[in-house]
Amino acid sequence: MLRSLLPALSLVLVLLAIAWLNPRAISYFGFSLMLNLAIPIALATIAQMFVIAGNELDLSIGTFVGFVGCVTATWLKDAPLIGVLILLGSIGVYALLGALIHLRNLPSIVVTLGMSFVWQGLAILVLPKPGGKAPDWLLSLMAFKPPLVPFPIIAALLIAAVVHFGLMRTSYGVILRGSGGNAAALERAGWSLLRTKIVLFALAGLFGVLSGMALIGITTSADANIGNGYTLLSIAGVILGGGEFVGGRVSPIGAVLGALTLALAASPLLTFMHIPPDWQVAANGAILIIVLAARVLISRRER
Amino acid sequence: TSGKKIAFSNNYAGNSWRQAMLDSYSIVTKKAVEDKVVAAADIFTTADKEVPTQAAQVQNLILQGYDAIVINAASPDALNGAIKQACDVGIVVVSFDGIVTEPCAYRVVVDFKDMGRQEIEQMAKFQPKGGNLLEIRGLAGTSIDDAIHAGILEGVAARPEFKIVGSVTGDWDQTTAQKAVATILPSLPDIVGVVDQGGDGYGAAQAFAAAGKPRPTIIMGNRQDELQWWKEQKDKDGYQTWSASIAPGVSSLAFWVAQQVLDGRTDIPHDLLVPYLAFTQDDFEAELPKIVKGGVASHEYTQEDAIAAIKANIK
Amino acid sequence: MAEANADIIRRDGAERHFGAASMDIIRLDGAEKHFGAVRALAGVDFHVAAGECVGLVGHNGAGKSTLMHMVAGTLMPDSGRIAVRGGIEEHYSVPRALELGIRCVFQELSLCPNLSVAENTRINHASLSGFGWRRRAAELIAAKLDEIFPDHSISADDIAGALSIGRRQMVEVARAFTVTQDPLELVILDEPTSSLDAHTAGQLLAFVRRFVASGKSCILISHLLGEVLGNADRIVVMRDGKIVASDAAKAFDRDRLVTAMGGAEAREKITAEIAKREAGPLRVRARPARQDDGKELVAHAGEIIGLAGLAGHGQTDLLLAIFAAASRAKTGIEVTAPVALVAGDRQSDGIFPQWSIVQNIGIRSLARLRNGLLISPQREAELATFWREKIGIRTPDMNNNIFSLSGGNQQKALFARALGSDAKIVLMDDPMRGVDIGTKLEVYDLVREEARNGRTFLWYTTETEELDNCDHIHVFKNGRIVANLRRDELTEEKIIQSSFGDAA
Amino acid sequence: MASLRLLLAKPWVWSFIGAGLVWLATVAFTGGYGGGGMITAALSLAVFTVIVGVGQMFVITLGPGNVDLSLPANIGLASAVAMKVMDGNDAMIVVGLLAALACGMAIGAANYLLIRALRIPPIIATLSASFIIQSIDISYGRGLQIKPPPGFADFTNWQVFGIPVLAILTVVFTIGAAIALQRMIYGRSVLAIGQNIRAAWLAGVNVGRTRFLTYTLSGALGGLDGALLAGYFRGANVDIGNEYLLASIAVVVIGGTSVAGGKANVPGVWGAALFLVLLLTMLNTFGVSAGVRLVLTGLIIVGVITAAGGQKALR
Ligand SMILES: Nc1ncnc2c1ncn2[C@@H]1O[C@H](COP(=O)(O)OP(=O)(O)OP(=O)(O)O)[C@@H](O)[C@H]1O
Ligand SMILES: Nc1ncnc2c1ncn2[C@@H]1O[C@H](COP(=O)(O)OP(=O)(O)OP(=O)(O)O)[C@@H](O)[C@H]1O
Ligand SMILES: [Mg+2]
Ligand SMILES: [Mg+2]
Repeated sequence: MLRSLLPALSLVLVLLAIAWLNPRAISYFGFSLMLNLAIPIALATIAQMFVIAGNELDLSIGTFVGFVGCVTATWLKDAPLIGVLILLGSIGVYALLGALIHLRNLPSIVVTLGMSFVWQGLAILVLPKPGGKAPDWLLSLMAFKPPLVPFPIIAALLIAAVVHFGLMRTSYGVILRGSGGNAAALERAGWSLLRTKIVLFALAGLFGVLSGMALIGITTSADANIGNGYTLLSIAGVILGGGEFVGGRVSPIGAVLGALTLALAASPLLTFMHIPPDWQVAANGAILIIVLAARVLISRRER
Repeated sequence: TSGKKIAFSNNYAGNSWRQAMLDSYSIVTKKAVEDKVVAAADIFTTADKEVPTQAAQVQNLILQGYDAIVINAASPDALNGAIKQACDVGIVVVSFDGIVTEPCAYRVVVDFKDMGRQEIEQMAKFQPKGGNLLEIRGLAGTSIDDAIHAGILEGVAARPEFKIVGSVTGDWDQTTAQKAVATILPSLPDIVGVVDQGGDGYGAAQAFAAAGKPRPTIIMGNRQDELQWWKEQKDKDGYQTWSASIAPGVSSLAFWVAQQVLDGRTDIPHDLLVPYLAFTQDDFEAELPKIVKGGVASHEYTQEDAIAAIKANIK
Repeated sequence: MAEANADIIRRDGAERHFGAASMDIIRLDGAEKHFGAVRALAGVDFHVAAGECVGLVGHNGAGKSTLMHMVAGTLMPDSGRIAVRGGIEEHYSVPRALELGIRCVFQELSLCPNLSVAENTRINHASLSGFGWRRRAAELIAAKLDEIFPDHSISADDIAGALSIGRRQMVEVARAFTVTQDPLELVILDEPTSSLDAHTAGQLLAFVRRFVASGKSCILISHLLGEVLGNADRIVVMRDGKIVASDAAKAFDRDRLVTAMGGAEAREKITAEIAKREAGPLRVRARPARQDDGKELVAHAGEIIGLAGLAGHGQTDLLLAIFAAASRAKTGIEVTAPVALVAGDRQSDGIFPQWSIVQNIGIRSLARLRNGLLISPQREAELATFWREKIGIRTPDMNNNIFSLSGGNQQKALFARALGSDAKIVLMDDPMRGVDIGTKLEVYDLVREEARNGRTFLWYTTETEELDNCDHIHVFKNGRIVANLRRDELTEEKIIQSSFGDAA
Repeated sequence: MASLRLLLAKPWVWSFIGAGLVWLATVAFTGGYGGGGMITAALSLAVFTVIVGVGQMFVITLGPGNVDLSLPANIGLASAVAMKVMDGNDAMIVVGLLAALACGMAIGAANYLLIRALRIPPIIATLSASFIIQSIDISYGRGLQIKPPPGFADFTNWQVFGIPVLAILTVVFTIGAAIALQRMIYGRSVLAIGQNIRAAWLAGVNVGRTRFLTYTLSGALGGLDGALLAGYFRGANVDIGNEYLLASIAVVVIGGTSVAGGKANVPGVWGAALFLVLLLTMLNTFGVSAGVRLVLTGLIIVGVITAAGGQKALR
């Protein structure tokens, strides 16, 4: 029981540290600033989570987000129809990859490793040098200032709730997770594993697209290398959120919390601590270790 | 400006150029703080050259209430969102090296395109007959790579005796560059010269030596090992070349620009052009002993230098 | 009362069977199946009539599970015909089988460990969807569990992976009997009681009788011949991929079954053959973590100690604790010699799925199989061949993957791993799951022989008759030892009494 | 014919086939020019990937979730340690190599400590560790390029009849690794743990020691690789190992090792490493732009793995 609360606990820990270091940050303005870049991370983490739910791993999500970003800042603004078609097509490519991986029984890690080059190459072809501009509607969406609760928090809640409902509560969500738990059992019950894999990958593609668009909505313009770091971040987020690499054990709420924790620990906390430049990178690692080690004390007691 | 706080947002610290840049910056700012010119000048470095990480960093600097942010940006455009947020709350933003295009920010720019053009001009001096060139590009998809490359193309267009027969991506990383050159060399015809983006010259020279190919004229990039190798070759057989790169000390100029703006100056143009640092056959040996072993040639700006540099830019 | 009732049904079923072939739920003609060089099925004719419980027995690797895979649509025969209710099925498949009301509880359990019991139920019912499916699924499975295993203590929200193997088996069986849209005509139970204790197994078999009495059909596979003899209407005996006997259950007795299966002569219960031995040096002294009185388990060299009681009452935990204590000191447990373990839950505790049978057997003895620094493949193969002969592992090639073995033969490989090692203490975690009767008797002999040679066995079992092999029997309840019986004091009643006794 | 089919069923054959095809395509493009030089270059460069690849392979074989992300940082730090200890002095080569090995082993052991004592998932533990190592490297090496002793530099470049000696030594080492994997208790333990850690424990495998040794081994190989890289690329630097983050994982998985653990493949690491270098050679030779080059690289990797296909589970 306590175990499922661990991701939330890590987040609270980081928030407490931030509040102590810089009380100013705990405000409407502070949260808006600290957390808005966590939204695309959370979306990418959710994308990765769908893939992990089916016992696969996506090493291409980072460059895919970058590719989507480049399309968003160019085609989607200049020729919205073509832009939408490209993005839908890229979700289709994800679905096809799922099918390919299932039909040829390929290791997803190699296929997505290859695809990570493809997406990055396409991103460079779409946007040979940094630039472009996000569509206005996207800019105003990401700059939205709702009353009382900052937009990033609302967005995070929304993402977590929607995905939790879809994957954890609906009847087909059970089938999707079951495909990671015991694929043979699912097949024996008459379900198509090809279909579950396609759906999981298509969902990953969809959330990858959302992540890229959200990112460009915040940064306002694109760069072919903009998403590269998201591959590792998203995997770390899923694991931090209590997910496991095999066995279909994932948690959408945990994944979103994990992504927020990573985003907060990597930047605001670090910036507020005033560490000598040489050791700032190390501090980044140390924070991660401390956050995770704190969890150990709890999970150990529970045993 | 003695009450003002200036932050420096940097996205990478792992090579000698960045280390020299940080050194120059901290030497100059430490003195400025001691002299009570500014109240604080803190340095923030992220690890990974990633845009989102640096964007988040800028946003957090806003939250900390700095008056100005000096930035070496991971992307010229993709940080604009965060930069705009900073400007909107009245923070002065000065970018250099990796500049930002957001109009509200100041840019201390080096004319990289001219640097590319000059590489071909200089090459023509050493290889008057012209011939085949190998180009080593920088990190794909960045503006600096794009500008230098464009300059080189212009130069070649102006001098048809040169022909680029091979182009590899070196990512501004000596290891990657050497590896890329090593893989392409076996299949290339004879090369008279190598044009690059600075810092890749030594790796290229090693790759030629390893493949047993004749040594071409390699444009250098102001690193100590490059100049050292140049000197060894020169001592051996009078080898000639040219060397250019942006000086890491530009970071200190950016700091002074921020300080001047905070001081209330309104006549400073948002785009300041500063020269890149180049060495020729005649003057590089004088510079060599001044560079720390394994480091890179630099030049720090004092407040007076900076004011002069600003003045030169006011038309 | 129940006995008389069953009689009528049985005759009824036989009549239908001999009367109208069209009443066959399913009929296979000339089914053949090859796995590489292995001929798992060599032209089998098999049918099940409505309202009939068919008992299927045969030695390990006889082809029972393979035949059931054909019936359930999960494997296609290489040749042969399948007919359902008289109609030939050209494209038989799992969805088709489900549509026709044919369900299967497979030998290797097929729950998704990451899902809850209710969610696992959902997987078998395409119609459990839409608003409120969760509640409906939970109610469905809870009702069926209540019906089959009245005192089950399983919640629909429990995560399957966290349940003990016995409970998982209960869930899986109950799930197979749940009904929504699709009809339910025939349920295949492939060794459904292998991980159940006698009490729970009895509940299940009673339910099967009620189920068949209501006109439905069932195929019951078990290596406990008593279960088959007592519950099936008709018994089919398989041997080496062929059906060698098929007759009304009444026509069989234990001896005839064993003979038909090709096993050893049926044996009398082991009697006082276990002579008084003087206790050797102390090997294990262990107190369960939850034990609050002074009771403890003590084992000397040459002793066979039985762990009894209902499944999941702390027997496995104590064995694991003893195993752990062998490599790292632990309070309350004293172990004085090397330990090996024979896993009962072979999927999660025993098998290395990527490896050959040889490698699976050798892993516990690597240090002894070395020539210098390197493991000698020759000695490894010798070890495996020795045990293949000794306990009869059925395979054309010991270098085949472990999964090419039938379930019971996989279990034999795990025995070989432990008995072939240098361990002086062998812990056995209900190790006979899925082992055929012939082999069992051989293994019993083997265990006693090894004990005579000074090995110590701690033997947890859910089959009461196996306890006859033990010198001392400890009965467990709620993680504690509640009774300590000598073999001559042992009776089924005493065990049941202690298992259900009110000692909290 | 039958033996050919048997050979094709081996997962590692495909990486060699891929490497061969890519080489043929390149040679066809240049009209046969430079084919031998390409192989020499490919062998010299593949060596570095193979060394870390073998370490990574053992780690990945430990089962899902096990991966060493600290290799790049480890390589960077070890390269600096080796070069500083050698200090340009040929007499100190062996000491420097030992220092690099020790440094790598310490990092590997620290990784395992984080994983075991603090129960941090390996992927996050090694990632966090790599941040810390990077900082240590920056403050220790100051981002400077420290040069190797000439003897060591020559050794890393030494060729006999166009075959790099380092490659020959590495082949010997990988044969050793293959034997350790299949025929030693350590290797068997790794394979057992990778298939089912609980079953391995219950079968008497010393789980803790095996995992400790594996992470330490991976660290040690990273350290050794750092020293060799610094020799070959004529200088230590922080970034020298960067590309091995992806490359070390790529050669393992392309080479046919199962990411689900328990199944490893040493020859495949060589095949995949040669394949990746020759792919780079081919695309550099074709002279395509960076974008197209990346797209082609990806498509070829996907194509080769699709042609190879996976294998079905037995039950
Ligand atoms: N997937 C497979 N690959 C290779 N051989 C197989 C496979 N499945 C079954 N076999 C072989 O087919 C034969 C019949 O196996 P099956 O599982 O049907 O036996 P069984 O009668 O169910 O035995 P048990 O009582 O041990 O469960 C065995 O010799 C087995 O080794
Ligand atoms: N009590 C236990 N129950 C189940 N699994 C266990 C238990 N103890 C250990 N394991 C398994 O073994 C793994 C490693 O445990 P541990 O390091 O204690 O093994 P070890 O081989 O005894 O190590 P050491 O070298 O420290 O003696 C655990 O992750 C776990 O999977
Ligand atoms: Mg069977
Ligand atoms: Mg039983």
